[in-house]
Amino acid sequence: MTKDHQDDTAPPSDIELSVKALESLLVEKGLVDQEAVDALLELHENEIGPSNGRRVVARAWADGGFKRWLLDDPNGAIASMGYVGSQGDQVRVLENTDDVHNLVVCTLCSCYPWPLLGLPPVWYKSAPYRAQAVADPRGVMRQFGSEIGDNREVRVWDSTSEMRYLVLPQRPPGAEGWCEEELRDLVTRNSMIGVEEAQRPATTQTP
Amino acid sequence: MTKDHQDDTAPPSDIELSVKALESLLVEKGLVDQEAVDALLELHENEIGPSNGRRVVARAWADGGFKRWLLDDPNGAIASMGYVGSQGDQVRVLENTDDVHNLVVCTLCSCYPWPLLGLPPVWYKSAPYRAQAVADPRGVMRQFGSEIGDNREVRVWDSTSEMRYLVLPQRPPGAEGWCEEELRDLVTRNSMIGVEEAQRPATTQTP
Amino acid sequence: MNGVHDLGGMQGFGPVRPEPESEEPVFHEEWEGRVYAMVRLIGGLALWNLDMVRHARESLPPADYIAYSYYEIWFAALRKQLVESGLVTEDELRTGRASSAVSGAILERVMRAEQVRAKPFMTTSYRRPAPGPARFVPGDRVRARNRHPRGHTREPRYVRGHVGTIDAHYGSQVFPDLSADGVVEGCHLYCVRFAARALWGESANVNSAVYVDLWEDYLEAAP
Amino acid sequence: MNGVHDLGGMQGFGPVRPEPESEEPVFHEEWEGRVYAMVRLIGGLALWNLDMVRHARESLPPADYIAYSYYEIWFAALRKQLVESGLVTEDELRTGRASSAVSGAILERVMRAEQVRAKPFMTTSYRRPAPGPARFVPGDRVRARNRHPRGHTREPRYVRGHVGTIDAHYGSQVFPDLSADGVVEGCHLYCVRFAARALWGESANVNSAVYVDLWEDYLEAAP
Repeated sequence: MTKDHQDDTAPPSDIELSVKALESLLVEKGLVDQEAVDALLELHENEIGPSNGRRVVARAWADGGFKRWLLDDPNGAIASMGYVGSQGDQVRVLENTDDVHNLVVCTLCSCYPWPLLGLPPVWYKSAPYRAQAVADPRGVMRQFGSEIGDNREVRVWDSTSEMRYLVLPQRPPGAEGWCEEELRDLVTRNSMIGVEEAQRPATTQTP
Repeated sequence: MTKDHQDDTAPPSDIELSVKALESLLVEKGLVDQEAVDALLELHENEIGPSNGRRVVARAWADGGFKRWLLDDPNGAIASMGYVGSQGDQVRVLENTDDVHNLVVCTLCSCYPWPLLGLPPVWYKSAPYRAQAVADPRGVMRQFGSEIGDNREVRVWDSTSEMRYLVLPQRPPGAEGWCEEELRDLVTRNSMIGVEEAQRPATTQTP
Repeated sequence: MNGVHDLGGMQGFGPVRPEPESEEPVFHEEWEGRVYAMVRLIGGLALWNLDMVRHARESLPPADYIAYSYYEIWFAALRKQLVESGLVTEDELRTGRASSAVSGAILERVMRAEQVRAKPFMTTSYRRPAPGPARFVPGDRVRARNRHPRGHTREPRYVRGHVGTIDAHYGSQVFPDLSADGVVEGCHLYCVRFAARALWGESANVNSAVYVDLWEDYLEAAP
Repeated sequence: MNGVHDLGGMQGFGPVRPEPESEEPVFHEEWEGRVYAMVRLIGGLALWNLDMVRHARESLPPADYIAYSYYEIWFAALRKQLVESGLVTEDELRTGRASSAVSGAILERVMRAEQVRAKPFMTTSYRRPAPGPARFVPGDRVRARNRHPRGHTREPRYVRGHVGTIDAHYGSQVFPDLSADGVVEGCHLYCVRFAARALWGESANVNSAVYVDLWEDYLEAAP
């Protein structure tokens, strides 16, 4: 599933040929605009991604008022930062605390808050994660190097509807006095899915 | 799954080569006796099969005393005809009546009363049958051309243990006065699994 | 449908294999991006809805669904939907050459680069008027009904028959079971909390819970 | 384990495709017969039991289990068991040439043609002494426990959590969940009748029932 990019000199695979053939056909029939394809891919390569989510989390860490707004009215708070759209029109933010850790999965397909996090990683869409996350979340997190003690409740959120879930990780210790922009670097995509905690300052570049 | 026999001139498939290679290896290591392989296959091609089950059913149809014995003490009654062995050491016979129709499946693998019916047919071991039989037995039977009215209870027996199930189909009308040997021709393997009723005299060769 | 896509609680698929987050590309192969873009742009024609797309994917042959990578599933379902909707003929798929015309009404909806740039995501809302008052309020005990519909459903097998507690009422959303057949109706949507032990038995961690979004038609009051 | 082998109630696998009974050969390909014979003869060495064989098959990679034909599953599991038991090395499998010796104790048990002809089936009995008195009698209402063991089990997913009635007590048989790990112990075995509607909900035919053989450890008393 996660093969490396092919050597440029290697012959194209069957699926590559089939995909190219279908794209040509759809363009020829006028159903797909080649420029729109390129524009969409360009957006995903360069602009869309977890950075929107990172900004939301960092602001909540930095600003207690925004955090309360985000938890009480996530759609309003997120829209105030300019992020809306596909499958993100209804978002619920799940706050990690000393007592509760949250983890998001979509057992039936791959639902995910695209406007905030971009496209989901391969492992999130894979059978092993979808199968195990609801039955053994602590076991799944161990595969990411995360250990959640038995005294902390683990809540798994199965995205079966058009509601989209974003985990608000705990602000790590050691970043006291950091500003919002600095805090963003501690917010990993994985911590907003819930398979990891946010990074600690020691493990990232000093801002 | 049910490919035709390969053309004798066609090159062997990968699986054919792999199987041949393993057989040679096991013979070379002394773990498998080539003559024992041939003997076992010869038995299956020529001697083992549903004829034992047919004889048991036909005798039950012809002889009310044997039928009662078969239902009350199936292992004793069947052993009296000389059939015992693998996965057949505990057999339960399920009598079809005007009120009850029985159907056998193994949802988890392919358990089947080998000594009475031989090896199971491909469809019995296939995912579609294993998936549907317990949830929609009437729908499964329709795929065999059998229609069971809603006023008749359908009992599905899932062979999850080493107990083995044999359906005793109803003796069809139109065979009054037939002797045991003649009756055997009306007993199909499928009727002893329960996906069909026994044949009616009109649809088989007149004995 | 009780399909192989309904993976919650399944075992034997091996470990999760995360790539380091910093090294993961948006698409691992160029063709994956092209498939993604085609699915998004053809989806923008609004000839089918999201539940129809999901059902097209989950009703691929089970051996294909399990063996295919993620975008292979998307690609196979797209081809199926293109043919079933009549947008593309089997013959065109085989030859790769267009031999039938598309209606002007559809061509008018084809998405252009500037539209994509302005709105990179669809902004479809799934809220719909409720058919009546909500039956449940947060705190109510409910049982996920033991249903086994042949068509599309968003009630995973692992919750069926089990008792949980209403955590939240999300208002009324499109009911997916009907939506996949083209009937778009609202139904009350709840988030239901299940204790892990209610779902998985005594061996589950006592301090875990699973929250699942379930429509009112999936639920019944529990004592 | 909750594996793809646990097929009861699954949907999307398409219709049953029966061959006419009179036309069906014992084996459709010669290699299928050879696989069958190897599995039977190697099985006769008694290095593993039936539950171990079943578990070896059901724990194949799910994509393989679903894509493989029946005897391909047998073949893949046999190769796995030969290597895991040490009877054959990975190297021998790859080269096809023997490079390690088999112990005399095992070679003494190799099945010969005359033994096969005399006893074409294994006559292993699965009865074992009961660990105690039976908890249930015919007519008792029981619930199939909601268990999700990672290892081998013969309690299909579709009965878990549901209430049925004891139809028969079959005595004490080898308990498969332990047997697959090599621990052979007896456990009371019952045949339990479930109304189709208890298992499949309101849409099931009211005049159908499913009988499942369940060990006492799979059951709890139901009110």
